[in-house]
Parts: sequence; structure tokens; C-alpha cells
Amino acid sequence: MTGGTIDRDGIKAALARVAAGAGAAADELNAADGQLGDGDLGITVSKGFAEAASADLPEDVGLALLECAKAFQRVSSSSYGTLVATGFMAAAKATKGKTTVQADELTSLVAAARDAMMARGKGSLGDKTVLDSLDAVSKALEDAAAVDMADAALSAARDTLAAFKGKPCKLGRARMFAEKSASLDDPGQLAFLRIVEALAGRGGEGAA
Amino acid sequence: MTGGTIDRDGIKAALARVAAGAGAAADELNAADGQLGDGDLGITVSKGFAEAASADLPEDVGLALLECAKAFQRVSSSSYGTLVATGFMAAAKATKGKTTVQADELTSLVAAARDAMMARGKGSLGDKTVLDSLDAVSKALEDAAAVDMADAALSAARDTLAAFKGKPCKLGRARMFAEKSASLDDPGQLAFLRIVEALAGRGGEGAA
Amino acid sequence: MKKILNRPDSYVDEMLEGFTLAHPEFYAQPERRVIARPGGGTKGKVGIVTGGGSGHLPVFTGYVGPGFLDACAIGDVFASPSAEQMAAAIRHADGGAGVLRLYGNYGGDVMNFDMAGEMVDLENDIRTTTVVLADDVVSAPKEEAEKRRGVAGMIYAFKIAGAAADTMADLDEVTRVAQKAADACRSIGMALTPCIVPQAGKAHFEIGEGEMEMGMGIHGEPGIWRDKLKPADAITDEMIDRILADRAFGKGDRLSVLVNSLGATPLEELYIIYRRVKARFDDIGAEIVMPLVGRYATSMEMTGATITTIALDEELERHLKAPAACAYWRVG
Amino acid sequence: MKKILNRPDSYVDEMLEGFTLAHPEFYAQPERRVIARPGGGTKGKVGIVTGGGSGHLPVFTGYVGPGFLDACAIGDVFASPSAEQMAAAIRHADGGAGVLRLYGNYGGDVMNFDMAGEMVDLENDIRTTTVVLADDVVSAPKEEAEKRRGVAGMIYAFKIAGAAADTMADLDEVTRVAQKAADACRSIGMALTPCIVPQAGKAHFEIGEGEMEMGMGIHGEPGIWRDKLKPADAITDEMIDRILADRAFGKGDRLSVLVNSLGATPLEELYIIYRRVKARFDDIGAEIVMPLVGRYATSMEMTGATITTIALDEELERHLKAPAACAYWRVG
Ligand SMILES: Nc1ncnc2c1ncn2[C@@H]1O[C@H](COP(=O)(O)OP(=O)(O)O)[C@@H](O)[C@H]1O
Ligand SMILES: Nc1ncnc2c1ncn2[C@@H]1O[C@H](COP(=O)(O)OP(=O)(O)O)[C@@H](O)[C@H]1O
Ligand SMILES: [Mg+2]
Ligand SMILES: [Mg+2]
Ligand SMILES: [Mg+2]
Ligand SMILES: [Mg+2]
Repeated sequence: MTGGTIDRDGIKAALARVAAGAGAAADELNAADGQLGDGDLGITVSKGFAEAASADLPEDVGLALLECAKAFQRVSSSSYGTLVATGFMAAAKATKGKTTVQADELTSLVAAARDAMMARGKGSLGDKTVLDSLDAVSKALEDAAAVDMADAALSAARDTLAAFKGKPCKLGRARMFAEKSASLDDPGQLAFLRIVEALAGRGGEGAA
Repeated sequence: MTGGTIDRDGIKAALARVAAGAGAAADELNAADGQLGDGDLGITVSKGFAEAASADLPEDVGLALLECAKAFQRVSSSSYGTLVATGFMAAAKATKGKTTVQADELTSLVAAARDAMMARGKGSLGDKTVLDSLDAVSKALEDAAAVDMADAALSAARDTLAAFKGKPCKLGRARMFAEKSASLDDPGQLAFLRIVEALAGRGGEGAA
Repeated sequence: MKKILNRPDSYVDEMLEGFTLAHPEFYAQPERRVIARPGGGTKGKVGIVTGGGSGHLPVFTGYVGPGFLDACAIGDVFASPSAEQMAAAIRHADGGAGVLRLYGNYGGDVMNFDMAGEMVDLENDIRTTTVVLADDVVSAPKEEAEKRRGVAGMIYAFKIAGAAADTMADLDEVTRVAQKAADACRSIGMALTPCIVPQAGKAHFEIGEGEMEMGMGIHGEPGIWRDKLKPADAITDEMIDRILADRAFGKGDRLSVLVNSLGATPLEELYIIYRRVKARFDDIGAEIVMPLVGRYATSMEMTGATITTIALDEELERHLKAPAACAYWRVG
Repeated sequence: MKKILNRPDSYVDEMLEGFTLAHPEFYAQPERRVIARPGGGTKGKVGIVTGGGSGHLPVFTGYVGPGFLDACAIGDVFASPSAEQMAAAIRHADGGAGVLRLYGNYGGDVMNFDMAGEMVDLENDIRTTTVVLADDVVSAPKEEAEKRRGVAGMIYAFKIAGAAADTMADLDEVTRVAQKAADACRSIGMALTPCIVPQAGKAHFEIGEGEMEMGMGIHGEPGIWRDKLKPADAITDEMIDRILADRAFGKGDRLSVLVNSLGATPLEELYIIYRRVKARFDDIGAEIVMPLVGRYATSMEMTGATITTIALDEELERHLKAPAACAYWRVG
């Protein structure tokens, strides 16, 4: 999000920030996932972004995002990893052939990712998954000026967690534990918040 | 050792004392054996004497001692259990047909047990095993008046431990650890001391 | 971390290397993280592939072999392989008669196998079908049975589907039999101590000394209760009761039972469990055919056990008993 | 105590009950704590018996079967069976051609098997011979090799002696071959965590987090050093080096290797070890025949592994490859 447009170098810089943020959050995310699932979400997210951050990116934004998808596929094939790869792939399709993308296209890219991920994972909005975070972020970006986008995304990611407090997870491993999952954050939504925080350069603001 | 003679009831009472003493020492003996071997000596000795103590003993001293041998064979077939059974068997052979045995025969019974155990286990005196304890006790009993026998046996069992301080075990599992076994009591000799203490009604006098 | 390894990152690849070196008569690794039969797919036979995370040996790769599977894609410990790897496994399994994807119901695996199917359809014109194992009775109520996790029951499905494919039946028929086998399985697990994913370096849960967790999943997914460790017979009874509540057996019924260690629990204790399982089905009057007791689907060094039942009719029993061989299980 | 059992006192008997219920085609329990083949001794064939403590499954009872052993006496966990039980096992193994006693070198077992031999000689006129396994290289220096402990090498001796007996060779000949197999074996173990003897209720040793013990025995007998856990390749190298220092192999030599888990160590890690073992013998130019990787001789839930080598000549290799079957190992 360098000055209203996105290019290869902007993506590279963003990936580096997210990789660092994901690495720092790995233990927290493993623990959150361990409460309801198999405890690997921190590994998934940190390995995936580390791989993407160290990939050679072509100048074409679409092809660059395709590399990100492939990087995730290569190292992290858990649900989250596959979904993130699916999301990158959808954004790649929409941006292929461009070397810069306007910031205001972001909202449709996030929405495209959300839709592809819903198709792949057969999930619905309201299931208390990362889908809800994406949906909220895409909607928030719609109304935000370029300079406010980071803040808007951040609030949306944060608000999603708050909005689902007390509601049970309806998808993935966590689904088994209606009661317990209601009292806890969805690990995937939490991971998404950590990603957005890192993107926005606001890592380390503590637990949501 | 009731008043200079030994009979079935005397044996029964003695077994009860030893069973209690062995039970109390079980953890200590497991730990001692665990330092050099497989850590089962306390189980062996406590189970063996418990079984012998609860056996129905015939009046014939020899047959009563045979029951003790069988009891050990039944529940404790580790090295020590088999050796104790062998010792009881030898004493049984020497007393078969008698309903009382004079206290001064004890020395030859202990010697007979020692010899049978050496034959069975192919061990030698000086190997730092229970054989040395038996040998010392048998010799001490030779010179003791009936009333002093308990004390004589006790000192002999204790002195054996002291005499082998600094010397390595040359038989059984402990043999592997020349250095370590030299710095430790032989578990079998220690068990024998606990048995004699219980026999003499001097249990719980603390570690040797 | 009490594990014997060189580097967490190389755990899976070095494992697979040793695995194929030790059993070259059964397993080849034609591409990284893809295990196939040394001779490749069998011409004219329906291929069967599976896939999933590492850390469950003999599941998944171990069940490649005559009468079992044709190929397997294998991921990091407890993580799905990639769709690319699954597509490669499908290609290696293909003998021209189509390929059945037969695997456990986990989100990552499902999404990736779906993608892999799309890939081989587009790129290789290979027809694929899917049967997903969802045998863990505690992981969803009966009304949502299709959402359940797939656990040790899959080894029965591997065996039976493999036998069906060996009859040279077509893809739809093999798929039907595999689905029937999958539907006939019920499993439940319990655990006493966790295992360590090498790349995590520490356990992601702990169970207190003297405690157990009933219903735990094979990746350490939470179970249904955690409480004081009960006697073996009581544990077995609860496991059997929960299976029977979902799938009753009656007098004269035939079934097979798998009493499976999650890794550390020794055979000795599995036999203590099996003793009770046998008594329970003797009481019912149902006959246990070809019981399996051992380590068939593990979670590395986790302590605990699973019980799986599979209700048998003539067809399933015939396929279960058909000849088959891999490094861990031989029939006939 | 993280174990699945009913009462410590019934651990072994309930285990044996489940064991024979699960595998009636291989095992019968004609007398308490004696496992024999369902059909009894084979007329005219030399019988082979073993015996020892429980807690090592598949050792000892698991290796009763065609091409392996004829009977086995089994004691409490890690404790010798009684001479009476051993005598009973000898009687069940007897087919009129005499019986070989083939077991590990532990004081209690030796004394009791000696007694058992005296009993069946007196009471039943059964001629017996003895071969004692003493394959653990760290448990005594080469000059006192006969004092070494018997560990996993015994399974090679079971297999080879069983094949020799199946040729209907006489007792002296079977004994010669068994002794030759025993002499050809070298083993070494290492451990990371202890196991619990049910009747003791707690481990009799602990190994610190991040530490290992090299040379540990299968009952937790102390090893030769305890230090920080090393990488798998370094561990394997030290184990192989110590074996080679005792029994060198050269270019063109043939051997089999067993990489064995003490219980909790998963197959995954055994394969990581085997990968290195293979590289080491490749370097030497010695050929590994029929490698075995798995749980062949355990210490219940102990974490750790053992490596055994057996140097093969034509005769031993032929017997190793001869058909044999038990519930845990099938050849041919
Ligand atoms: N089918 C799905 N659709 C959308 N999101 C999902 C789906 N399954 C899981 N998730 C999200 O992924 C998170 C778990 O990711 P991960 O730990 O990678 O899963 P697993 O280890 O079960 O494969 C959940 O918290 C949820 O937000
Ligand atoms: N062959 C032998 N002859 C005499 N005493 C022996 C012999 N072997 C062992 N012992 C004695 O038995 C003790 C160990 O007994 P135990 O724990 O029953 O042995 P294990 O568990 O090795 O069978 C040793 O400390 C030693 O005193
Ligand atoms: Mg997860
Ligand atoms: Mg996962
Ligand atoms: Mg001992
Ligand atoms: Mg012992």
C-alpha cells in the first residue's frame, strides 16, 4: 500500500512485514489452535509467509501473487494454508497482466479471495472462520480513503473477533466444541488479525 | 529362634516379621537395585516373603522350609528370588523329618544354603553378592551362644556391607558398573541386612 | 523434545528415505513426498490413492502395496500434503481405469484433494472419485455424521477397497465398496500423554498425571471429557458403549475390531483392552472376525488407544480376508 | 502411572488372555503363563523354548509359531518365570527329539532354566540343550562376552533356530546353528524416557529433559553414558561404531540389521535411524539383507531404540529367509 498503489516491491515489503509478524505470533496461534484443534496454525501461517517472503517475485502483480499462492501450497497445506493459497490465487487471477494495482481495487481483491475460499472450503459467512474476517475487511475497505485503509482493515479484523465472542465455530476442527469455541476466539480470525496488524505495521499491540 | 530351638511356629512368626520388614524396605531396595540393575529387588523380596508368610506350613521343619522355597519360586523368580528359594530348599533337605531344630544347627543350615546358592548361581565368595553376607553370618553363628545369635547375625550382615565398600560387584547386573558399584552397597547384601534386621526384630534402624 | 531426529525440518524427508530404503519391495518414492508401488499403477486396475500428514505410520504411506493402495501423498507432520503432491500421487496410481481418492475427513486434505482432482482432470484426463473416512463417533453427532473426523477406520477401508480394485471392478464399483466399508466403520480414541510435532518442538496439550482424555483425536484434537484415569475395563466399556450407541450390533452379527495404539501404549495394554472388547461382543453374541491388535494408525509417541469396529456383510468380509501385503499387515 | 490396566497384579494374566483371544491361530495357553502352539509340539522335530519376563512384546511369547518357537514361559513384568513354568514350557515344546532352551542372559532366567532342565530330565526324560543370547556389546568387554545381557538379537536366533529345527535336524545340530546365530549378533540400545513396571507403579529411573542414555538395557539397566540428546545421525554413528569395534564388517560381507523401538519411539524415528545405518554399511560395502525396522523387542512404553546386527553366512541367511509366521513377523 505504498502511496495508493500496489506493485511488486510493495508486495515484497508487505510480505516481509507479515512474515515477521506471523513468526512472532506463531506460538500464540499454535496455542489458540491447540485449544480447539490440532495446534498447528502458528506453524502454518509463519512458514507460509516466510516462504512467500523469500520467493522471487516477478514484476507482474498477478504472477507475483501466484508465487505467493504457490509458496503457501508448498509449505503449508493445512486448512488455513490452503485457504490462503486459494485467496492469493483468486487475487492473482484478477490482477494478471498489471504491474501496478490501485489501492481502491483492494476491496474487490479481498472479496474475490473471500469468494474463492468459500467455494474451496464449502464454508459460509457466519460460521466463525477467517471468511468472516475477509468479508468484514473487504466491506470496510469499500468505504475507506486510501490513507485510512490500514486503520479500516485493522478495525474490521478486530471487530470481527469481538462480533463472534460467545458464538460457536461451525466449521473446521473447532466445530466439535460448540461451548468451548463460543468462549474462545476463532484461531483463524485471530491469525488474520495478526496478519493485518503486521501489514499495517502495528504488530505487537498485544492480544485482541 | 524361640528359646534355642526352631519349630514350625517359630518359622511362621519369623516369616511374618521378615515380610513386614521387607515390605517396609521395598522402596529402598528397588531404588538400590535401580542404581545398578533393573530396580526390582524390593518387589522380589517383599512379594516373596509375603507369599511365604501366608503359606500353610506343615509341622515338619524341612517340609515347612520347602513351602517357603516354593512360595518364592511362585512369585519371585528374579535372581534374588531364585537364590533365596535355592537356599530354603537346601535348608529343607537338611531338616526334613524333624519338627524341631536346635539353634546351633543354624550355622550349618546357613552354610548349606550358601553352598547351594553358589552352585546355582555360579558365583564365588568375594563377588560382592548376598553370598558374602550368608558366608559371614554362617561363620558368626558358629561362635555365638544361642542368646547372642541375633546380634551376631546382625553384626555380620552389617559388617559385610562395610567390608565391601569401595569394591566392585563382580556378578549379576551390577557387574557392568565397576566404578559405580564400588561406591554403592550391593543391593542383595543390603536386602539381606534388612531381612536379618527384621528377623531379629530390629527393623527400622535406618540405612546401613 | 524427546525425539530422535536430525533437524525438525528434515524429519519427514529423512523418514521417507529410510522407509523406502528399508522396504524397497513395497515402496518407491518417484517424486518427493509421493510413495507409490515400485512398479507403478497396475494396467486396467482402478488406482487407489490416499494422503495426509506424516506422523501416523503405518498410516498413510505404509498401506501402499498389493491388495491395498497404489500411491500416497504425504505432508509434513500432521499437515496435509499439497494439491500438487496429491495430483502426482493420482498420476502414479493411475492404470487407465480411474482413481479413487480415499482419505480422512480433515479440512486441509479435503480442499487439497479436491484441487488435485481438478488438476488431473484438466491435465491428465484421469477420472477420480472420492470416499472420505469419517469414523470418529465423538467428533460430531449422528445427524452430522458426515462432519466426523477420519481416524483408524481408514485401514479397513484401504484393505477392502484394495481388494475390490484387485477384482478389476470398475471405478464406480470400487468406489461403492469403499464407501460401504467407510460407512461400516466406527472409531473412538482416548489418550494419556501427548506427542510432539517436531517443528513445534513441544506438545500443544498436556494431560495431568493420573488423568486421561476420552475421545481425543489423532492430532491431539480435544476429546469429550478429561478426568481421572479409569481402569482398563471401564475405559473399554465406555468406548464400546459409545460405538454401540451409534451403531448397534446384535446376536449373529459379524464384525472386525481394531484395538490400536496411538504409539507409546504397549501391546500388553492393547491386549488387556482386547480381552474386554471380546467379552463385550461375546455377551452380545456378535462374532469378531480377524481382530487386529497393534499399531496400525498412530500419533507418533502419543500414549493412548483407539477402538474401531467394522460391521461386516459377506461382501466386506470377503474383501477383508482377500490376500494383501504391505510392510505392516499381511493377509492370506 | 500412565498405563491402561485394571490392577497391577492382573497385568500379565489379562494380557495373556487377550493375546490368545486375539491370535488363536498362533497361540494357546495350555497352562498358566505358558504359551504354546495350538497343536502342541511337532512330532520328531526338535522343540525350541524360550522364556523371560513380560513387558517385551512381541518378545517372548509373540515368537511362538511355525518356523519360530514351540513354547514359551512368561513371568511377571521384567521378572523371570519360575523353573516350574519353564519345565512346563519344555514339556509342551517336546516332540520327542529333545528341546533347545534359547533365551537371554539374565541371572534369574539362567538359574531357573537350569533348574527346569534338571526337572524335565528327571521327570520326563527330555533331553535339553541351552543357547544363551548375550548380544549387548556395552554390557561387558569382549574378553567377558559371555557375561553380556541378551537383548533384541534374540529374535534373529529365534528365527534361525526355528528354521533349522524345521529341517528336522537333530538337537545337537539345531543347537549348533542357534549358537552360531547367537554368536553372530551384536546389539546396543539407547533410551530417552523410562517405562513403568505396573507393580512398582513408578519408573525406577528418570532421564532429564533434553538428555539421553547410551547403552541402556531393556529393563532400564544403566548404560555407559548419559548426556545431552544428540542428533539422530550422531546417535546412530556411535551405536554402529560400538558394534563395529566389537565385530567388524568388510566389503562384500552380508548382514541383517534390526532397528528396534523400545516402545514409544515411533516408526518415523526408526526410519531416520535406518537411513543412517544404511549409509554406514553402504560406505563399508557390506550388504544389508532383510532389514527389520519396527517394534520387535520392547520395554513397554520406554522411549528409545536398539540396533542389532547379525553377520550372515550362507547357512544363516538361508535360515533367516526360510518361511515362518507369527502374529508379528512373517517371512516367505
Ligand atoms: N472450510 C473452511 N472454510 C473457511 N475457513 C476455515 C475452514 N476450515 C478452517 N477454517 C479456518 O482455519 C482455521 C484453522 O486453520 P488450520 O489450523 O490450518 O486448520 P487445520 O489444522 O484443521 O487444517 C479455523 O480457525 C478457521 O478460521
Ligand atoms: N549369580 C548370583 N549369585 C549370587 N548372588 C547373585 C547372583 N546374581 C545376583 N545376585 C545377588 O542378587 C542381587 C540382585 O537381585 P535381583 O534384583 O533379583 O537380580 P535381577 O533383577 O538381576 O534378576 C545382587 O545384588 C546380588 O547380591
Ligand atoms: Mg490446525
Ligand atoms: Mg492441521
Ligand atoms: Mg534386579
Ligand atoms: Mg529382575
